[in-house]
Amino acid sequence: MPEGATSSAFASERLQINQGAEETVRELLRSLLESGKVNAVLALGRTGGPSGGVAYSLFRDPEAFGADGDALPLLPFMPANAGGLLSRLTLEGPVAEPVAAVVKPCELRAFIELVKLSQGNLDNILLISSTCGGVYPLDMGIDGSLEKKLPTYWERMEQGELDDDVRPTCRACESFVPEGADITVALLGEADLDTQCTLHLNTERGAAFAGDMEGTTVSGKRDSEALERSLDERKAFREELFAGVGVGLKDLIHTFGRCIGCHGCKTVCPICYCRLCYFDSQNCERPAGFYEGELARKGGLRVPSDTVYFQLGRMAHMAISCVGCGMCTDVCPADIPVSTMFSKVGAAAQAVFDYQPGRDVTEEIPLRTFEEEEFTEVAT
Amino acid sequence: MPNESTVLIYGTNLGGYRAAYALGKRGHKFILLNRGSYVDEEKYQALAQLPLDFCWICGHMPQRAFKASGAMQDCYNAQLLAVSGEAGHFHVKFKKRDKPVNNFACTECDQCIEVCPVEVGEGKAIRVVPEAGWENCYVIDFEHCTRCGACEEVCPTGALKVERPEEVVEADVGAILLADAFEEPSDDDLRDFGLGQGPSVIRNSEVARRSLLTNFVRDSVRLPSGRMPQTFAVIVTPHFNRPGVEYENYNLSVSAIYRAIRLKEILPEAEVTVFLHDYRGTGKGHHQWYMKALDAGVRVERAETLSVVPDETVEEAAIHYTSLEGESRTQSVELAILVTGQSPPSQMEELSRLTGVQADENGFCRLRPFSCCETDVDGVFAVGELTGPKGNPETVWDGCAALTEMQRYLGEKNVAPGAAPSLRDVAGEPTRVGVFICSCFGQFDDRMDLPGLVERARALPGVSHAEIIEGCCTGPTIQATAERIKESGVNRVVLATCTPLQKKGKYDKAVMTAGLSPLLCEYLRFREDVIQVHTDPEGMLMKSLALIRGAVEKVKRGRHVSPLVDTFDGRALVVGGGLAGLTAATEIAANGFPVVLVERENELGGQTKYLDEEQREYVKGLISSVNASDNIACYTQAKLGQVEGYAGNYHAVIETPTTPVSVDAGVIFVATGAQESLPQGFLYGEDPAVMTQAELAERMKGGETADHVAMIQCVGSRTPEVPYCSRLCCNQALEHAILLREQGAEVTVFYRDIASYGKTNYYRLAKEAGVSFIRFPGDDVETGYPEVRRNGAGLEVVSEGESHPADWVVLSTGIVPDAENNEALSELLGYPLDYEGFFSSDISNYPYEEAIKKLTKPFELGSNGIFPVGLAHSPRSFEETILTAKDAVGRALVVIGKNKMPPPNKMFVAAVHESLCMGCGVCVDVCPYGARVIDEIERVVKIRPFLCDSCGSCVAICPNNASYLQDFKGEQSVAALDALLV
Amino acid sequence: MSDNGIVLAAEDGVEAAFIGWLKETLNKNIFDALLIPVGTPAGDSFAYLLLQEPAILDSASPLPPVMPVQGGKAIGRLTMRENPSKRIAAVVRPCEARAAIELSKLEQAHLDNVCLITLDCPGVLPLADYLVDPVAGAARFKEASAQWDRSPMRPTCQVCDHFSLRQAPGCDLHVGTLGCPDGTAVVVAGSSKGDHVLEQMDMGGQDEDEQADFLNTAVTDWGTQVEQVEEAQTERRRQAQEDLREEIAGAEKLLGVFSSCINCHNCQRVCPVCYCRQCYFESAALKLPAENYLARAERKGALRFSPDTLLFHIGRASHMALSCVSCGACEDACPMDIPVGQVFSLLGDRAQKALGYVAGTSLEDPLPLVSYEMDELHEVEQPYVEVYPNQEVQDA
Amino acid sequence: MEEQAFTPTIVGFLCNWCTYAAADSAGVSRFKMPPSVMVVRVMCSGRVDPLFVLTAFLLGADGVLISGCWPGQCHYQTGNLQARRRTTLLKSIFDTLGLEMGDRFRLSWISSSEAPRFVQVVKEFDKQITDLGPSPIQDELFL
Amino acid sequence: MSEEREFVPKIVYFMCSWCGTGGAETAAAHHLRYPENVIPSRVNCTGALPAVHVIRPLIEGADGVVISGCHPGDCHYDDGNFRARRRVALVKSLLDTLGLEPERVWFRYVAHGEGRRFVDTAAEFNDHITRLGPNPLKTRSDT
Repeated sequence: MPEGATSSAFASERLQINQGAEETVRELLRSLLESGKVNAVLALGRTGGPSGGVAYSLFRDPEAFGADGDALPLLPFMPANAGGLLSRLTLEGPVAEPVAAVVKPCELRAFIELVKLSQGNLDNILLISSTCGGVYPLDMGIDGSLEKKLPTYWERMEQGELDDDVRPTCRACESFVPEGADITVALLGEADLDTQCTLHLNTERGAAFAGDMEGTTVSGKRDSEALERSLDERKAFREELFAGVGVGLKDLIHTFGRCIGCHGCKTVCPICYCRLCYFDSQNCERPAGFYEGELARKGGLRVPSDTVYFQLGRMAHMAISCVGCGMCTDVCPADIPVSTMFSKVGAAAQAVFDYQPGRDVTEEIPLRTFEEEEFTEVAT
Repeated sequence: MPNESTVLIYGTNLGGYRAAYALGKRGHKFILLNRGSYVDEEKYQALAQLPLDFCWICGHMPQRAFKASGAMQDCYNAQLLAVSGEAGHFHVKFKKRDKPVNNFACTECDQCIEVCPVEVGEGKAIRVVPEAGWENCYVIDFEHCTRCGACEEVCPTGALKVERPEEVVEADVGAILLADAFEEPSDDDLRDFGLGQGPSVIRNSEVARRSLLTNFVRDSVRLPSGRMPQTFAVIVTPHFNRPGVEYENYNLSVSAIYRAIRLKEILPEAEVTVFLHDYRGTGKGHHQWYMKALDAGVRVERAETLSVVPDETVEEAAIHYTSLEGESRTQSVELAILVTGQSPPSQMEELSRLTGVQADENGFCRLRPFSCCETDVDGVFAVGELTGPKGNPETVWDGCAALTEMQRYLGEKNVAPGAAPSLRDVAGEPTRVGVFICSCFGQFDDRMDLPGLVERARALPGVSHAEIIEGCCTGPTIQATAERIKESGVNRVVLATCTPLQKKGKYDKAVMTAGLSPLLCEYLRFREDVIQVHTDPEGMLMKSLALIRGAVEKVKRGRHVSPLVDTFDGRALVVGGGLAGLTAATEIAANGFPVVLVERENELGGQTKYLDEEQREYVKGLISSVNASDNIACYTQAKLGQVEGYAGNYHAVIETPTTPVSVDAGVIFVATGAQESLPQGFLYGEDPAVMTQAELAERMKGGETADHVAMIQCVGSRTPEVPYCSRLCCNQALEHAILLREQGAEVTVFYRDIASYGKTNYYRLAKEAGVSFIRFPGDDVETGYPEVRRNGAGLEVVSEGESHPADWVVLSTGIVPDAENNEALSELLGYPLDYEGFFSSDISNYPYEEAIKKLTKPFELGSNGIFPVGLAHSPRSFEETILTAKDAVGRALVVIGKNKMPPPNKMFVAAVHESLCMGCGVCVDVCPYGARVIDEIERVVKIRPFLCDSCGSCVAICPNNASYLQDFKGEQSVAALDALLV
Repeated sequence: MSDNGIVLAAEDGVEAAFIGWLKETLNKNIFDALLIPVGTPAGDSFAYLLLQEPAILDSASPLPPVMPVQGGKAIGRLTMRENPSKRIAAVVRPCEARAAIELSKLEQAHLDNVCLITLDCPGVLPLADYLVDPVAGAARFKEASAQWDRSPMRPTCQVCDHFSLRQAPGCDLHVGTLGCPDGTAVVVAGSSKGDHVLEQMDMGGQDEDEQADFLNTAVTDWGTQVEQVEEAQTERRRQAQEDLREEIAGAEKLLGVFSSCINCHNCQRVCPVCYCRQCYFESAALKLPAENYLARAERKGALRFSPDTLLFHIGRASHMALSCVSCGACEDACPMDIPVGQVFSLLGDRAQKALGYVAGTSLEDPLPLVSYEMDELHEVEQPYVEVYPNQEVQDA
Repeated sequence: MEEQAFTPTIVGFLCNWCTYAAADSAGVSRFKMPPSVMVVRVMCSGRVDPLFVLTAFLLGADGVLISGCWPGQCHYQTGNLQARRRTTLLKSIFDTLGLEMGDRFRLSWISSSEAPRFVQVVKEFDKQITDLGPSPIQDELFL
Repeated sequence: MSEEREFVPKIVYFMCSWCGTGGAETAAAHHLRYPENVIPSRVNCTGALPAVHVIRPLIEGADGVVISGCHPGDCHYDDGNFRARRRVALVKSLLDTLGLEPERVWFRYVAHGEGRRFVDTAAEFNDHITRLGPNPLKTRSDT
C-alpha cells in the first residue's frame, strides 16, 4: 500500500533544525570530522578546481564542509553510484573507525545489495540519505547547465515536484525514500529548505551521531502527503517510460543495435561486482572457427558479436538486484536507454519473487534460496 | 682405494675462483689457500686486467653457502709446505693463520673500530675493507696495532682475536690446482715510463682503484694539485718495455682504447692519445671499440719505441717516441696513464720445488701440449695467469676446463646438500605479522630509539607482534630468532637487520627453521639503510617506520608456495665432429654420461687440412677414443632436424641418411666450426704465385720456397663486412715468415696491426730473424690495402705508391662464420648469434667479451644448456678450441645429471595468472633466459621455473599483472609502495 | 609499395564501384568472406559484419560516417586466437588497419588469411553528434567528405596525418580516392598479398600498356595529392598538439581535464590496442584495504573516490601510448566529453617519437619495449662526471 | 508446406540421475519419438546456467528443454528447486521483453523410471515448437 | 624562500638487488651519509620496475623518484638495465608531455662497489628536488 511505501522508512523521532538543509548537512559533517566522531566522509565534491567537475571523495579535512569548501553533499548529481564506492572501501574488511557517507536512496540500496553479496561491510558506516528528487544526467554536469538548474531544482523540490530535466530514470523511480539510512534528510516536499530542515534519526547510531545538532526533537505521525503524490506521479511516468521501449526481438535488436560494446554499463553498474565479467572472460573469446561456423549458418554475423547475448546475459545475472540507479543509461556513449530496459526487466522479475533489492540486508537474494512449493506452473 | 674427492686450490686468480665455484657447485670440497691476509688482498689484479671500472667477480661466489655445506675451506696467510703422494692421493701440508676477525661470527657492528685507540691516517689500526664482494673484511694493521685488546673485549660475538696462532694443516686431496694470482709489474719494471718519478704518470689500475667508489669520474684523473688535466696519453707499456719484464694480456689494447673513450666521455674537450705498437684487439667486439674510439676523436699513435719523462714538480710528462717510420717525436701531456701487463709469476720456483711442476722459458708454468691446465705432474693443474698472459675469457675458461681435466683424478662427490626444513602452509590462517628488529647486540640502541620503533611497529595494521632481537647472523642468534618467531605465533615475518645481499641465507635459515617460507618474509637492511648512513634520530625513526610499513604490507600479501623439482637429463648432444665437438664428446663421455655426436660430413675430424702432424695425430686420437667409447653414439652425414625443450630437457630429431633418430639430452654443444674466408682480388686465383697462408703451409711442407715473399695481413678481416680480427692470421704468418727466413727467403709483411699474442713473442722473433714489416694505412679500408700487380715474370706489391717485387704473395685470410648454417641452427635452437655472425658468448658481451662479470656469471642455465664451442664461438687457435670445449664441459658438469634439481631460485620464481594472460608474448621476448613459452593451444604463457633467475622483466612488461614473481605480486608492490609514502 | 594497381570507375560513385568490385571478389572466389561496416537494422548506426552473401553488401558502407567499433578491434575479436581458415578481406579505415597491425604484433590478431583493405579516409563524425540525428548526420558527413572538409569530423580526425596508408607495408590493398576524378579511384597493393588479389582480379579487356599508362598517371596524380594533404595535415597536427599541450600541461590544468572523469574506463574498453582481458587498473593490484585509502585521504586532506583516476590515465598511457594509432575511439566513448583521444594521441606521438617508432605502419618493426639498443637514449642517463660536493656525505 | 518440412532443433539439458536415465531406457525400450532433441547431459538440472539456455537460443536452437528429478528427489537435495527459480527468472525476462523464447523452453520433472513420460514430454514439446516454427533468431545478423 | 628551506622532499630510491643495493651497502660500510628522507625500495632488477611503479609514487606522495641499477653490460640479468632505460625514457616522455616535470625522475647507474656514487646520487637528487620544490600532485586530493 502506498502509505507504507513511503513512511515505513521513517522512525517516529525526528529533529527539526532552523537552518537550511544544505547548511545543516555541511554543519553536521564538519562537526563529525572535527570532533573525530567520524574518520572520513564520503560525499560529492568539486574536483579539478573551479573549472573542474564533480566526483565523490573521501573527505578528511573538515574545511571541505565549510561555507566555501569543496564538498557538495546534496548536489543532485551522480557521477558514480556511491554504493559501489562503499563496497570498494570496505571490500577487504570493515573500516576501523566510523566513516560517514552521504548517499542517495538508490546508492544506499546498491550498497545493501552488495553487502548481501559479501562485497562490502556495513560496520562503522554511518549512512546519511535523503528523500530524493532525482539527479541530473551526467552531460549536464559537463557544460555547466547543472549549476544554472539548481535554483529551479530546489524550488520544485519544496513543492514536492521533480524538475523535468532530471534523468527519466529518476522521474520513474518509486524508491526515492531511503530505507535503512541512519539519518534521513527530509527534502522532497519540505518547505523553506533554505532556512529550515528536518533530520530523521532512524537508528540509534543516527541519533548518537546527530544528537548534538541544535534543534527540536519532534515525534509522532508526520505528513507524507507530498511523498505520496510524488510516488503517484513517478509511477505514472514509469509506466509511460516502460511502455516507450518496444517489445519483441526486432525491437530488442533495434534498441541495442547501436551498442558499441564498451560494457560501460557493466563497469558503472554497482550490482555488477565481478572482478572479471563473464562476457569479458575467455568464455567469450572465440576461435576464428566459431565465427566461420556461424557465417556458414547465417551467411553473415556481427563482429564483435554477443551484443544481445551480453545484454540478456547481464540481465539474467543482475536484474534481480537492479536498484534502478540509472548509471548505465548515463554512461552509455550510444544513448541506449539501458536503465529503462533493465529496470523494466528487473521490476518484473523482482515482482515475481516479491523481492525489493536493497530494502533490508537480512532479505535473501532470490536466487540464493527457494521454497519447496512455488512456481509449480513453471515446471511440469 | 678410491681417489680423494677434495681439491687443493693454491692462489686466488680468476681461474682459481672459477674452478672453486664449479667444484663447489658440482659437489666437491675444496681448500682455498690464500697468500693474502684477507679474501682478496690481491683483488686489484682484476682491476689491472679489467677494462671496466667496476668489479664484483668475487661476489659471484656463494661462499657462505659453500662454507655452510662444508664445500669450502678458505685459509689465509697461507703457505704450502709439502706435497707428497700421487694423483688422486696427494697428501698436502700447509700452514695458515686465520684472519683476526672470523667473518662467520662477525656481525660487522664496527664496535672494534670505534674502540680502537690507534689512529692511522683517516682510520684506525683496525679497519674494514668493504670492497670485497664476499663480505666486509676487518683487517688489522699490525704495524701500528698496540695489541691493547680493546677490540677483542668489545666484540659481542668473540669473532675477533688479535693474535691468531699459526696452524699447520695436513690434508688428503685428489688433485692440486695452482692458481697463483696475477702480478703487476713493479714501479721499477716501469721506470722507463717514469712511474714514481713525477705526479703526472699513473697506472691504469690506479685509475680504476681511484674509481672504486664512484666509477670513472673526473676525480679519478685529477692531478695532485687539484687541476683537471686536458691532455692525456694512454700507453700500452708491454709494447715498449724491455723484453721479459712484462707480458701483455690479450685485452690490453682494448683496455687502453676503453680508457681513452671513457676519458673523452667525461672530458669531451680533452686531447687523448693512445700509444701502442699495434692494436691487438683480438676478441669479440674489440674492433668495434677501436672504430668507436676513432669516432670519439681519440688519437691512436703507433710507436716503435717509447719512453716517458715526467717533470718532477710540474704536472707534465714528455712522451718520447719513435714512429713506425723511425722518426723520433716528443709529445707533452699532463697525465700519462700506463696500461700495464703482468710480470712472470714470482712463485714458480717455490711451486716447482713443492710440486714438481716446471717453468717454461718465460718463467710461466709449463703445461702439457694440447691440454688446458695439466702440468707435467699428474694431478697437478695450473690455471690463469700462472700459465702465461691471457685474456679474461681464457683465464676464466681455464677454471671450468680444470674441473673437466681433473675429474679423472677425483673420487665421488663429497658434498651433500643438507635436508631442507619442512615449511608450514599458512593458507587459511589469519594474517599475523611479526616485526623483529635487530639491535646488533645492543649496538644500535644508542643510535636510535629502538623501543619507540617497536611500539610504533606493533601499532601497524596486521602486526601482531614486534620485538627487538640481539641479532640473526650468528649460530646462536639465528636459533634464538627462529625460536622467537615460533613462540610469537606469527605467520608473516619482517626482519629488520642488515645486508640481505650477504646474509640472506642466514635469515632464510632462521625463518625456515621457524617453519615459514621466505616468501612470507621480508628482510630490511636496517643497518645499511638507516643506522650507518644517517644521524638525525627523528628522521631515522621516520624512515625505519616507513621501511617497516612497506615490508609489512608486502608480507601480508605473501603466499606460501612449495618449490618444484625437475631432473636434468644426463645425456649430451654434440653438433659437429671437429676438434671442439670431439673434445666435448669424449670429455662428457669420460664422466659417464651418454653422448650423441652429429657430424654433417661422412667422417669425423672436421677441417684437418690446416693442421700440423702432431695436431692431426691428436685429432685422430680423439676420433678413435670416440669410436671406442660405449657412451658415444655417432651419426655422420647427419644433421639436426628439430629441437624442442629447454636446458635439461631437450628433445631433438636427427636426420640421418637412413631414418630420423630422436634424441633426448640435457645439454647441447654447438661445435659446427667456421670457414676460411676466400680472398677476393689480389690476383688470387689468377696467379698461382698468390696463395693463402694455408696454401703456403702446404707448399712449404712440399719443400718449396721462394726468394722474395710478400705477406699481406688482414685480407678479409677488420673490414666493414668482416668487422673483427680473426685472431690467428698474424701468429700463423709470423711463424711461416720465420721459417722462410731460415730457408733464406726475403720476407716482407704488409700489415695494419700485428695482433700476435701469447707467451712466445713471434713478432720479436720475426724481427730478429730479419723479416721486414711495412704498415699500410689501415683504418681506411677502401684505399688501405696494397695492390698486387704482375710485373714481368714475377709479381709486385704496391703500397702507398711504392712497389715491392715478390715471387710469392701470401694472403693472410681470416676466419668467417658459416653464415647460412649458423643462422639456421640459431633459429632452430633459439640461440643468438653475435653481430659478427658467430654463436654468441653464453651471455651478452657488452661492452665486449672482457666485461668479465659476464663470463663469471654464476647462473649456469643462462645459456639454456646450449654451449657454443670452438670456431662456432669465435676464431680460435687449436689449443683455444680445446679450451672452449673443456670449459663448456666443465660448466655442463655442474648441472648435468642432477635428478632432483630445484629451480635455481627455489620458490622465488616467476608465475602467471593464466586467467588474465592474453598470450601476447611480450614477456617471452624480454625474458633473458627463455624461461617462458607460449602454449599455442591455451594461448597463455607457461613458465620453465628451472630457467628462471627471477629478474622480473616479465612483471614489468606485462601490462596487466598476469605475470608476477612469487615474492613480487602486483598487489604486494603497490601496497608496499604506498606504505613507504604515508 | 608495389606498382601493381587498378582504376575503379563507375557513374554512380566510387562507393558503388568499390562495392561492386568487392562483390566481384566474392563471386570470383578470391575471398571467402568480407568484414565490412553495415548499417544497423534501426538505421541509426553501423556495425562490422562478417559476410559471405554478396547481397548483404548492398547495405554495406565502406566509409560510414561514424566509427562505433574500431575495426582493428573487430579484426582482433575475429582472429585473436588463431588464423581463420577462410580468406577474409577486411575493409577498414587506415587507423583501424594500423590497430590490427599492432594487435598482430601482440599476438592478438592473426592476419595470415586476412587481407587488409583501407581507403583514403575523410575522418568520421563524433558519435554523439551523429546519434542526435543519424539522418542529418549522414548527410552532413556525405557533404563534408565530398570535399574533404574535416571541420565537422572528430578532433582526432581533423588532424589525422595517416589518413592514407599507401606507404604502409602492413596494409595489403589501399583504395585511393583523394584528388581522383569524380567517380574514379585507384586500388593499389601494399603487399604481395595485395598484388596477388589484383592479379586475380585483373579483368584484362583494354590493351595492357594503355591500361598501365592510364593507371600510372592516375596513381601518380593521386599520390602527389595525398602527399600535399599529408604535409598540410602534419602541420595542422603539430599546431593542434602544441595548442592542446598548452591547455593540458601541468598538474593544475591536467587535473582540470580529468576532473569530470567518472572512472567508467570506456576509453580503455574501446581502445583497440588495450588488449588486456582485465585492465591492470581494475585488477587486484589496486584493490586495497580501507586503511590505505584513508591514509592517503589523510595526507591529501581528501581522496577522490574511486581513487587513482590520474594513475589510470597516465598508467594506461605507459601501457599503450607506444601503440596508439590516434583513432579517437576513446573520445567517442567518453560519456564526459573528456578529450581523451586528443590527449592520448599527443602522448602517443611524442612517446613513439622518443623511442623511434610509428605504431601500426609495419609488421616488422619490433615493439619498442621488447627491444633495445645497447647504445641509445643516453639522455635519460643522469650524468655523473665528478664527485658531488656535499658536506652531508662526508664521513661522520 | 514449409511448416511440414520444418524439423525443429531442440536442445535438451537432462539431469544425469533422472531424466538422462529415463531417456536412456526410452531408447533401450525402442520407444518411438521425434529426433529433434539434442541431449546434453548435466549432473543436475541445478547446473543449468541461464546462459546455457541463452547460448542455445542465440546459436539457433528452436527450443530448449530442461529436465531433472521431481522435487524432493534431487540427487543433490535441492538443485532442481534452484533450477526452477532460475527458469522462472529467465522466463520473466523473456516475457517482459516480449521474446517468444519464453514459449520455446520448458522445464519438466521426469524421474528415471518415467521413460514413457519422457517420450510424452518430448513429443509434446516437439509439437509445440514445430507449431511455433523456426526460431526467428536464426536469421538475425545483428545479434 | 623560507618555505624552501623548510621543505623536506619525500624521495623514493628504486635500486636493483645487485648493483644498486650493493652500492648502498658499500656506502654503509664506509659510513657515508645521505639524507634520511631518501627511502630505498628494492627491485630485483631495474628492468623489473614497471612504469606504473614510477608514476604512482609521484601521484601518491613522492617529490621525486630515482632509479639505480647496474652499469651497461653489468646487469645481473644481462639486459635488464637496457630495458629499464627505454622504460624510463617512456615515462619521462609521458610526464614531459603532460607537463608533470620529468626531471623528478632520475636514472643513474651505480655499481656494487660504488658507495660514494650512491650517496652522491642520493644527496644530489635530494638537493635537486629541494630546489624544484614540492611535487604539486602529492597534495592534490582530486588525483
